[in-house]
Amino acid sequence: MSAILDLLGNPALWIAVLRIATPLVFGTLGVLLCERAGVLNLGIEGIMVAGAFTGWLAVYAGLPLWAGVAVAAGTGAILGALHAFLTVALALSQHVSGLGITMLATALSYYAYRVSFPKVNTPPTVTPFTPMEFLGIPVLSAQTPLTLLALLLVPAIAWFLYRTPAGLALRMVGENPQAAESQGISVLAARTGAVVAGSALMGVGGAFLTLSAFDAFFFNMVNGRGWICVALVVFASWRPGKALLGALLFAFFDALQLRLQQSGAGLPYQVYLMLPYALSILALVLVARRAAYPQALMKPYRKGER
Amino acid sequence: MEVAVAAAPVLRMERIVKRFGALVANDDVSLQLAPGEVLGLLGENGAGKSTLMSILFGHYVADAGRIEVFGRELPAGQPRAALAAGIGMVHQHFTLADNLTVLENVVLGTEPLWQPFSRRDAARARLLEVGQRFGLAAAPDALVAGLSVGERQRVEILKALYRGARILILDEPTAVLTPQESEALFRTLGDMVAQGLSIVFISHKLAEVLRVAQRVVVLRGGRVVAEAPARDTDAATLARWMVGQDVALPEGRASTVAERPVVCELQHVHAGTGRDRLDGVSLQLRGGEITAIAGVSGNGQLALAQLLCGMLPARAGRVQLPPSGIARVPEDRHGTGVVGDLPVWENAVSERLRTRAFRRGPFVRRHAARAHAQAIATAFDVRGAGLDAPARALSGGNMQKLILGRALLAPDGSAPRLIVAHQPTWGLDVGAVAYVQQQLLAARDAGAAVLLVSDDLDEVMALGERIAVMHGGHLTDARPAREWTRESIGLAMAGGAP
Amino acid sequence: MRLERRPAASPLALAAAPVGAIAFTLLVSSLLVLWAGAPVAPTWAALLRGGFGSVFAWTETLTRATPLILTGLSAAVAFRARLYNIGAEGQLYAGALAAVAVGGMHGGTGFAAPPAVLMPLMFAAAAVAGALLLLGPALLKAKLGVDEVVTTLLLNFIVLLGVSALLDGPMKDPTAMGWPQSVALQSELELGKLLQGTRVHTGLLVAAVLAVLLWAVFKYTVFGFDVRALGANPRAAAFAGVPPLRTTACVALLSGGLAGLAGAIEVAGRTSYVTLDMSPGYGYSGIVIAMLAGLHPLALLAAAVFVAGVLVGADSMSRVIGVPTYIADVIVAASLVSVLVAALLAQYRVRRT
Amino acid sequence: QGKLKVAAIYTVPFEQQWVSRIHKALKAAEARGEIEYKASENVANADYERVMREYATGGNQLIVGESFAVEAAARKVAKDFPKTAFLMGSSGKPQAPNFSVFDNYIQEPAYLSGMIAGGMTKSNKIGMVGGFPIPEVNRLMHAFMAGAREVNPNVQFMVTFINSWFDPPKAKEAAFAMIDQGADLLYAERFGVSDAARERGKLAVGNVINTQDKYPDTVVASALWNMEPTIDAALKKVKEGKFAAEDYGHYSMMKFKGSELAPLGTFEKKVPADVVAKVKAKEKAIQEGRFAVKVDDSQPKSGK
Ligand SMILES: Nc1ncnc2c1ncn2[C@@H]1O[C@H](COP(=O)(O)OP(=O)(O)OP(=O)(O)O)[C@@H](O)[C@H]1O
Ligand SMILES: Nc1ncnc2c1ncn2[C@@H]1O[C@H](COP(=O)(O)OP(=O)(O)OP(=O)(O)O)[C@@H](O)[C@H]1O
Ligand SMILES: [Mg+2]
Ligand SMILES: [Mg+2]
Repeated sequence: MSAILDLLGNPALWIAVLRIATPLVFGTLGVLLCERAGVLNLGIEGIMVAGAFTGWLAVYAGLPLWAGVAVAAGTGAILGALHAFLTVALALSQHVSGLGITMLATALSYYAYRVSFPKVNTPPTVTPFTPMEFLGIPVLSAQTPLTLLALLLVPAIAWFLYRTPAGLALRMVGENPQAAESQGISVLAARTGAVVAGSALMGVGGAFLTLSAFDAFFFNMVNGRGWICVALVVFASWRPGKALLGALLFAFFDALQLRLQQSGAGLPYQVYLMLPYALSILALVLVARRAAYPQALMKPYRKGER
Repeated sequence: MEVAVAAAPVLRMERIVKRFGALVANDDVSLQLAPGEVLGLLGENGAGKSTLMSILFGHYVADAGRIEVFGRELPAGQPRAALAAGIGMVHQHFTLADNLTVLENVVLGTEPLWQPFSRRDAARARLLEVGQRFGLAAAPDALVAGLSVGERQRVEILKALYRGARILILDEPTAVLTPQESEALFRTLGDMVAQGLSIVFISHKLAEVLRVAQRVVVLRGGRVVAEAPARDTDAATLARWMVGQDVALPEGRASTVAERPVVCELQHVHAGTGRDRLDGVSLQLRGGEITAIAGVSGNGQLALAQLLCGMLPARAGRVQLPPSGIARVPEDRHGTGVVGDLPVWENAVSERLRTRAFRRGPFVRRHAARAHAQAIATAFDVRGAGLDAPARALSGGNMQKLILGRALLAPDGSAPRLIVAHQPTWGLDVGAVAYVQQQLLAARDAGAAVLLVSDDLDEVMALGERIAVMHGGHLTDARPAREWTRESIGLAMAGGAP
Repeated sequence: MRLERRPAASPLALAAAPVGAIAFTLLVSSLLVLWAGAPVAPTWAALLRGGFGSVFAWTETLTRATPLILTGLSAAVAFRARLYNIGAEGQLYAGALAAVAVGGMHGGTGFAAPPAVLMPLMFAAAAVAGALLLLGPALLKAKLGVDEVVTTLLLNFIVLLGVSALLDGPMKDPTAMGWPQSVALQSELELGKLLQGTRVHTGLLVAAVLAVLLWAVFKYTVFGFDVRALGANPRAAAFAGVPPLRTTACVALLSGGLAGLAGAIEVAGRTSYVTLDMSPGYGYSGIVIAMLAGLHPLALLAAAVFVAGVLVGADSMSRVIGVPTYIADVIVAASLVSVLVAALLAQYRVRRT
Repeated sequence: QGKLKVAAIYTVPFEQQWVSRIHKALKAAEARGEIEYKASENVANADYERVMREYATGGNQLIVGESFAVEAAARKVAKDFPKTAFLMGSSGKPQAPNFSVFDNYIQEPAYLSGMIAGGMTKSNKIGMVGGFPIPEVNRLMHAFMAGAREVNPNVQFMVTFINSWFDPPKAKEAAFAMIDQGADLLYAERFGVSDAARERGKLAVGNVINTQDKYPDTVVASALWNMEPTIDAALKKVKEGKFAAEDYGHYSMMKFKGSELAPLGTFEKKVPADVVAKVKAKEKAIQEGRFAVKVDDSQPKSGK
């Protein structure tokens, strides 16, 4: 017990939590934007891979780090536009399009990586973002600027959703597209915009992995983080603040299990790795009753059809 | 019988044609609206009224024709352009987001989209002011989910007025309103016209149309078949124009059944939660008799109907129902009555699919089922789509006939013992209303106990032999119709002692 | 831009749709090959030959299609009832492990019973394992409103870690020299090959029969009606007397059971033991295939063979042409999207507003 | 006589440490003009048998791969193509007539690198991050631990598995967690661990590949695996038509230069002389066959 208390009191744990949470925050906010507009985006896993790859490739090719982030966002946006075209403009199944985009983006990234780097023995690297020591704020100054960006995005997106006309339009197309349409809002434009923007965030979340958490691109390195974000959004009841909370909670469990594994309690190590997933389900069950779904989530909207 | 429009029209729709596949929903329709005028637009279910208005508003794009608003050509297919031109539309089906507040529903799209912040306080003030001006109070920060249908209707109208609409289209606004609420709406319409607005008013309630409209236009099969000043016509004429033949609403003839056993009894029943619940309700339903329940919707009627339909358990009290032979007509035909995506024939037998008539072991007796569905379609005149078409393709009237047929026509020919009819004529045209009411009366004469729950006071007074009024989960005693007056019912609906 | 439903699906568009989809797919693959600096000309032939061009190609395609049919059916059943089961991957592993637990040889997990008893027992155990795994999320959804997309998705991670732990622990094959794999099935329990010297096994027939059965269940039974009604409109379904909880539970059991069976059939037909990487995402592909087939069990057979063939063909092509193998997934994804778009355009036309 | 046609099938990408060593050896043979080389990476378990058959029917004379999870299928294919030579990474026995096996028996340099680690740790806490506890990982970890213990009996080990071959951010997090708990030296079985060590100024010991050029200030030593002896031996036998079912495992031993302790490089001066001397002595003993490193394939646990 006291060992656990020691762990909790150690800032190193909280530094790790924030770092692990960062890509999840980007991804979760991205999913949140899409789903608030009524579009499920299972493409996230692949979009994160593509963002991780292109962001890293841009920096490897000599662009500055922030340009790499922008490239990752752009990649996400392009894939998001494809998802929006299929699910919003053509009103195809959001599940299939999402899984298809994950497959496409992942395979395309791997293919492009291999075509660009046909014979490597160890993966090429870039110089990643460095911690913001100059801040002098405990925990935060051990993070890179991308983490700060993620944290700042939370209130920014909350403000956007709840305080701006465009945010209201976005929420409305996710609640009742007919109503939005009859108030002069283009459902096509609003949903497309949300999916593109959300996917751009997912791309940045991927880039965090290659430009901040690590310095090279690897196959499989997103490793299910995208799916976690889809789950976290439900846990967060589609609210940005809770999305941050959810990401931190998941990251906390993850950081904790990495430390508990060495406690040598004799359990199989897999049990520790399960911890974040199992506790996420538990947390979800506890908040489920209050979950307020965007009413039009997963419902395609075709103008002039009923 | 062209009626000249005096001043320059605010709205001119010319030779509008709209096809849905092979069906011509609007066939060369022309229409004008004068400033300060209330135009009544009438027609059977599926006559093309909503389609015409949807074209005006830009939801649909016409295949031919043009629209002019205040002398300017209106671009097709752009609700935004219609809004900008001063058109406000209150849709037949609510277009509100449940999870957002009234204010959010109203201000959507009224501010520049990329403004970095919403001016909520100014908007709230303006909403209150508009509400006051037209006598339409609404709490700006309430969630729409918690509003009654009447309140929702007010919000829908406020949405249009908030934008400063000069032309207001109301597509069956009173279908879901209580008489009191309708009255209030008509007063509001009067205020609007006085302030220079022009209104297109669509309704199936002919008396209402005659009351508020100066001019009526009648559509049938997508064509304009008649146009006349309201003062020159009457309900019978309008009904004839709409349907193409004379329509007589059934009289509330006295029951011919002498013996009236108690078929169903409730004693001090508590059920449901929230707004719509039952708090100690007692009621006796007798064979051969129609008991009508009046009341502002949302006061427990849904709970009562669901209880009798077996969809809601009682928390306390005694419920005695016939063991079989309950015919159920739910309130919401699209949401509860039919499964829209499934074919008509499956919907026609869905309630009885588990009985021996249509099931052999785990299998559906498809031949028997289809034959029965055909029998329902023939007996109840369900028209529009074949047995294999999805039920959603039926118009409201035909869907209602299907549900009624499903409930009343048993495969073994047995008559129902109890009929629970919740808002059975809601949104139907005169012809369909007459048909549905006739069927209920016929079933009663065959000895069934009928519970008619309706918001339509005329219907309640016309059909109910005994009437009870629901308010706040309580039900008054069911007393013979002659002991009630419109006023006393209205008083009871508002919670006063009868 | 907006879509307008065609009065009737245009025969021309219906004919043009697959052609367009194939053309688009070939175009994408050519561009990718060109990018890698390889010759384009032999690409298309190699792709078709690799997937459908020989007996070997066909057997490989059908081998690949077998688990996809089963996970596809799993998704189709669940999605029909609007139970969004994304957990077929985990259910597949659970089923595979259960099959080995019943039918595994040596190492103490196997039962001593004649194959005629053990075989059905093994498949039943697999189906039950998959079914129970989905029952939890289904009940959580029905009772507490917990989103099943999320619970089934997260359960995949948990199950895979659990399988990993079991393969390190009690289920580990002591003779596998430390590698985390389960004991092998008793050889009498392995499914026979349909063609000697190939991998295609009788599991394909089982999958096909199940597809036909499921189609019949949907079409001819009261339960089929219940599922369709519940999926299309739960409120109306309940009003018509469909028991919501029981139907949901049955759907979960059926869907999870099919996915579990997919695992058992993979083990009995192909791998003969469980490893951590035995499924290259069959569970997820099943969803795609089910949707591609419009959730129709018979169309699903064709969809599974199509997807498997494109994958096998593209994979083989990558070796013939000498480009990275990742091209296979790109081509599958591209063909998937183009088929869906083509099918849509056969029913709708695009109009400018 | 033309070039030998060789194909390789890998279940992970070329960059994975293991595969990179095999790939490198075959590429070298290709560069020497001895062979015509084709390879498929990241082949799924379900596709493995097909790819094998495709390569075998494609006229390849030698097929190299890792058949760990697809042992049964791989052996079946070998039976069906008796004329083709198969050289497979496997923990099993060779199978006549044409199925030979190899494995990464580099426990000897791992032991030596462990000795250096034991001598370099100040906190007496060493962290080890692994992917999966498979024999190929376990035996090296055990050898490493044994070596460290020989030099420093007080050393404590922390073991974490991340259940993934490729998740450098996660491996890095696991390593950070160990550093937070006092580890000052890390055994870098996965990509990501050395990066954590460098960021925190801790030491790391490499495995299979030499990464000191990337982390000159933190990677002390590495146990290197050289696949050239194995591959070259197999190529030779195929060329001579003498390929038979054999265990090539010993070609990975130090005696055959199949493995080695990488040069200390930047740490030449930093490792205490007595430790270096002990390592040198042990190296000699191994080469002369006087010392055999115990092969322990069980899953290592945290603790002493
Ligand atoms: N989206 C649509 N798709 C296909 N057909 C449609 C569509 N909307 C309307 N229709 C057709 O147009 C005709 C007119 O429908 P409309 O809704 O305008 O009738 P209405 O006069 O408003 O009826 P009601 O009085 O019941 O509201 C219908 O018969 C229907 O066939
Ligand atoms: N999606 C559709 N596709 C084809 N026809 C449709 C569709 N929706 C409606 N219709 C047609 O529209 C006609 C009228 O439909 P509509 O919904 O306007 O009826 P309604 O009486 O207005 O019903 P409500 O009770 O909703 O007011 C029907 O004849 C039906 O054939
Ligand atoms: Mg209508
Ligand atoms: Mg209408």
